Amino acid sequence: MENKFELVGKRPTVLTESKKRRTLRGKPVISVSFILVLILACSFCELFMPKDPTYMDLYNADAAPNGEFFFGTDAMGRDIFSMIWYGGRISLFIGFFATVISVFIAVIFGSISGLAPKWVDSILMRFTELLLSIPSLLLVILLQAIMGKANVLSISIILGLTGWMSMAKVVRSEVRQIRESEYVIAARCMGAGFWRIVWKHLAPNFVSSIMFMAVMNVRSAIVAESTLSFIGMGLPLEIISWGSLLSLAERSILSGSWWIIVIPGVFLVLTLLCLTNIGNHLRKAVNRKESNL
Amino acid sequence: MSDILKIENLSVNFRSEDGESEVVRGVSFSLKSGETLAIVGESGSGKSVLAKSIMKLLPHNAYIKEGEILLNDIDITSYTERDMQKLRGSVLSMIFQDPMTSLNPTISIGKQIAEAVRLHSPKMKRADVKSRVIELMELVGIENAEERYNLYPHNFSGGMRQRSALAIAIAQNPAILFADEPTTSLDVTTQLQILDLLRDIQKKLGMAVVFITHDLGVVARIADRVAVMYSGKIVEIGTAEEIFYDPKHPYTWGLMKSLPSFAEKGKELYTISGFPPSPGDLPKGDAFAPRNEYALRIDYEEMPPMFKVSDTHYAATWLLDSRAPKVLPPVRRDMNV
Amino acid sequence: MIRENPFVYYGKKLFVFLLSLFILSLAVFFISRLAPGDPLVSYYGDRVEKMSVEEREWAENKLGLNESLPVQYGRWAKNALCGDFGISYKYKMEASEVIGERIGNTLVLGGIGFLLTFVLALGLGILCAYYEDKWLDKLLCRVGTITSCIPEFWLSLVLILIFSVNLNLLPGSGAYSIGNKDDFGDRMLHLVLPLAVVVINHLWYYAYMVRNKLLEEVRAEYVLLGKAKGLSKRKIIFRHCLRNIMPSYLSLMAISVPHIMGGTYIIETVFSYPGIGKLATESARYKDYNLLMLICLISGAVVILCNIIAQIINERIDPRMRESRHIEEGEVAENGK
Amino acid sequence: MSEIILDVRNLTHHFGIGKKLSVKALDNVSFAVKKGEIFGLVGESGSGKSTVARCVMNILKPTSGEIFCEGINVLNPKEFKKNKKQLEASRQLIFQDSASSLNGRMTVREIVSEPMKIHKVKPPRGTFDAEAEFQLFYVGLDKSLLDKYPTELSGGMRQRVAIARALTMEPRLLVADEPISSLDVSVQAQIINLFAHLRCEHNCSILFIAHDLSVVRYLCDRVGVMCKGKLVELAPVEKLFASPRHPYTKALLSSIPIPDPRLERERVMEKFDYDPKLLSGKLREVSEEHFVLWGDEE
Repeated sequence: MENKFELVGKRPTVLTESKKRRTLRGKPVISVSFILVLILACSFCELFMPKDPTYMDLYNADAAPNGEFFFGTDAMGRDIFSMIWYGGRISLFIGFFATVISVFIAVIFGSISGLAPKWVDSILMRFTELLLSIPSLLLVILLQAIMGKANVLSISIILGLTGWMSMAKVVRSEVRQIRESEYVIAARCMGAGFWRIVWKHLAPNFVSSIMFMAVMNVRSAIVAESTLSFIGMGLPLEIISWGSLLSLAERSILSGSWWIIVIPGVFLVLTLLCLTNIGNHLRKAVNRKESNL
Repeated sequence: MSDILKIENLSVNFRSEDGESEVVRGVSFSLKSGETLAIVGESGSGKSVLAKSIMKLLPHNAYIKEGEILLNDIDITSYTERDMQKLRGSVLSMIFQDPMTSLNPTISIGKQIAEAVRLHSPKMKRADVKSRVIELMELVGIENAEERYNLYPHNFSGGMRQRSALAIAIAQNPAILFADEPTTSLDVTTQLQILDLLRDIQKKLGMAVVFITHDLGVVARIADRVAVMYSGKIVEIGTAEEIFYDPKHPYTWGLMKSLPSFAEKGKELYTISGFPPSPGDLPKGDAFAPRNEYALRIDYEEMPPMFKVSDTHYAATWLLDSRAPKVLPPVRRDMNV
Repeated sequence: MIRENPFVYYGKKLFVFLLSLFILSLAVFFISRLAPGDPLVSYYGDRVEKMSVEEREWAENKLGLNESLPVQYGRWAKNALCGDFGISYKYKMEASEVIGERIGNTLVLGGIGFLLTFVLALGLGILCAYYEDKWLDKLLCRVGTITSCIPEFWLSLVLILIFSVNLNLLPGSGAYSIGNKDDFGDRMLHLVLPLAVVVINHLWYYAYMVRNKLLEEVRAEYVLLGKAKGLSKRKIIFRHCLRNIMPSYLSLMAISVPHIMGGTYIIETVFSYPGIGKLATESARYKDYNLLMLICLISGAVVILCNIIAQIINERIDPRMRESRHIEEGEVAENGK
Repeated sequence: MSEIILDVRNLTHHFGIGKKLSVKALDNVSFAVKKGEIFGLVGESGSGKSTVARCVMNILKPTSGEIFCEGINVLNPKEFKKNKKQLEASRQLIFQDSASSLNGRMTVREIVSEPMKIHKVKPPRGTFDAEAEFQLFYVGLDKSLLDKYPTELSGGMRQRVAIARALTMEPRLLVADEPISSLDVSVQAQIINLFAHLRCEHNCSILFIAHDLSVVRYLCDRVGVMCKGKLVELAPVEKLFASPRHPYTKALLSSIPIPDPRLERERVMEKFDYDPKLLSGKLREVSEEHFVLWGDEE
């Protein structure tokens, strides 16, 4: 038997691999799958739509949900089930396209503001704050009124043009923060050029906060489109989107056709909810520290 | 002197997504009234958690797994938050590392001290409270206390803030003060002033101090007794003289030897190789063994118990077992100064 | 730095306010006029299409639309300074009168909604922060997230459908029943649903903000010191944390006035509530220039005013922001020891 | 006298706060670092020692003064531009907080090989990977760390990665801004040894900025003591510790805690009153290579 009390000295520590397993726990699985299914269904709606969503079947106007019209028909006899998928396409498209425009403007504007000397920065920031303090819907309505009759593209552009401000502020503060961080100073000392710093250091570090803002932007663009169309300042009735679909709802209140209000609305709210969930998940966990209370 | 605080086999665990981690493991010690116990250890050794677990200031993901906390022979381990509120401030008190963040930035210093004064004697008159606050401020060495009553923490320098925090902590004449690295973020000259102030106040009020630090120089100045912690365990405890002049644990040896103040210029500094283990993934046996030059085979298999060296001096190393080979302590005390 | 003379300080703010209004009026004036569309339509309706060239000229001349834009602006500005904002083409009466009739309604709806939202949000936020990660907090967060995802127009529709059409409990449109213009109770009844929408729509956004700010605050170290001196959880939240977030909450309140205002415009449309929200969309659509200008100016004035108030709150109320002369003094005194 | 690698002359820097006020962060600081020596710069927080480092590295532009790095005036824009590439390779900076000086989204491999990629240097050991591996080995880290991210490492490991990154360019001057003050005692010792090693084997000069005097005493050859933006005393380390002249240095030295209870408890701290008089005047040589800031009237 070996001596238990033999002097054996130290042993090199072997770094154990961290045991973190990638799990889906805590990730917004349901939300992501809902959005994916919705996108797929909307893109390929022709494959399963029972009716032509634009066809006005006046004999069956205002029909309650039944075997033929799963979600009923609206006041003009259009099949709501088909319209939801068909219109979802436009709503989602506007949401995403407006966001692309916003992100584009926000990243450029924010980066310029973040990298520019102090006085330029403060002028640019005052400007965004000014825009930000105008109720965005009012701004959209104004622009829309000025641009005249709306179509999908014009509405996306308007929403894109009015939705970039808060994102630009985030980009700007991220850029400032990263720019003054020690690892960027270190890279500059090493002689890294401007583009290398942007590409290797700035971009990877602010992508996560942009993602959160972008998802939230999709959400608010969808809301804005539906609200605009609803009050009659957005898409006209013949271009089917969730908003224009709902714009008939006011009339249906009187006739008691609840399905025209509730069914498209539920889809809208579910979509927004899923987007919010995804967004919240993307947001950096700020409160990781434990409470002192 | 009697023990006013006795800790028996205290263990504190933290829950996290990756599982449990044992941050304090079976710690026992006692504290006599009026004495200063220094707890020394590296970051992550659990020294700060130990103090917070006695104060019951642990975050929600931490819990006392086992053990007893006896305050004046009364078991307070299972005390509720409400019971603890009565003890905190009046019997147990604490100051923290960063005086910048440990004071509320939007309330004036005077009011923050007054709040502590009024807390346990709510019927005190306004004027009395104020005079008591000013008395306290003068006690901790804030000059022109009356003028400074209405200043905010950001008007103060680091040393002054720590003095204010100390005034809050001693407002109720607590029996025990926990000082969690109170001088670490201060400059050396200020550090010394605060240490001396702490010692003066301790003498005046007769309170016991548990001083948590990683700086052996500070320990030498302030401590009556020293406990050395490693990976959540007290590996050696004894009077300051015993720890500094006759350390028994290889980790204490390592700490002493790696101090540049003891090193000879030009010679390589002694180092403890490797890094401390993470509390969620402790090795079997003695947690220090993999970094220990003097590790015995048994160290890798069994955790060493506390061996008694003298009535006051205990160390947790198998080297003190009668079967172990005799090792000469590598710390030579004649090297310094 | 020494604090500015209050007269200079507020004078500067007033100047900024007036300057912003001027720029705003310029911008709205030129943008609206450069946009395509025929303002005569709103005055003469469909008759415009049948007008001859001479008739058109005469009409434009009468409304002052034939002159160059700077001249038109100059005239408008001169009249506006005397309190004459021109006539509304659509309603064929003084624009200020058209607005005067309706602004009261908007103020009642927006004002009560605003106050309710912020009071409730504060309460809800505190509740959530107090019970962080307990079931109540989790429940409120879930419900809150859902409510914040419901577009206000759809919420209005659903509420009308339920309470007005199906249950027939509350009126679903207008500000009062016909013939009951001066009946206070009737007006209140008409307010219930629109108010509910205003509050439900904005509540969670602000409550969540309060919750997060409080949670951040609760993680500050001074909370530990507060606990260590014996404060209860409630006292720490109300006396310390809440106090620290109040300045930012107040300034947030000020900045959000326009957003709540923007929301009421939609709600007014759905509930056919006679406020200026409906007017705004109409006037923009029909190029009712004078009315549009006035609405934009009023909204803009509110926006700018709120921003300035927010700035003042930030600069003056929070002691951390207030410039202090004492830093140097404190530093010197400390170092002089 | 041996060759001088870094020569700082009359460096003055003012930080503006507000429109009218400005604070003298550095006031007429001059010193020189010789080839192959470790020059310590000590002082309390706010003494301006980090500002010196940042000026030397061209991160901050000082209000006035000159800095010569291997004979190149780095504050002269023309000269700096001409020698930029060379300077960037031969001067390297090590920060206090390695957590923030390493990009959290790069692996150790990328971090260590970044300087070589920037300067398009052909790695001396063949590939970038081999070079990174070698540098890690040199600073005492295992190559298994190559694919880890900085957040997965402990403070001591990160600081070594930062040093390894600096070493890839084989610098002749290393500016270390409080490189060990955020580390634990046992890890501190490892890094101190590493610095001593660098000097011996690479003949690297080090500007070592610290507030811990016992470390400076062990590691450095010459020391400059800074107080409120002024260099108050400059001497070889033994001389400074044996016979400090300036009252501030005396106070500072007397406040180092000694890890020995019997000595430490008896020790009384020297008082130093901030007297503007004591912080004015010129550096004068009191004995060989020992300079003290001395008021004019004395």
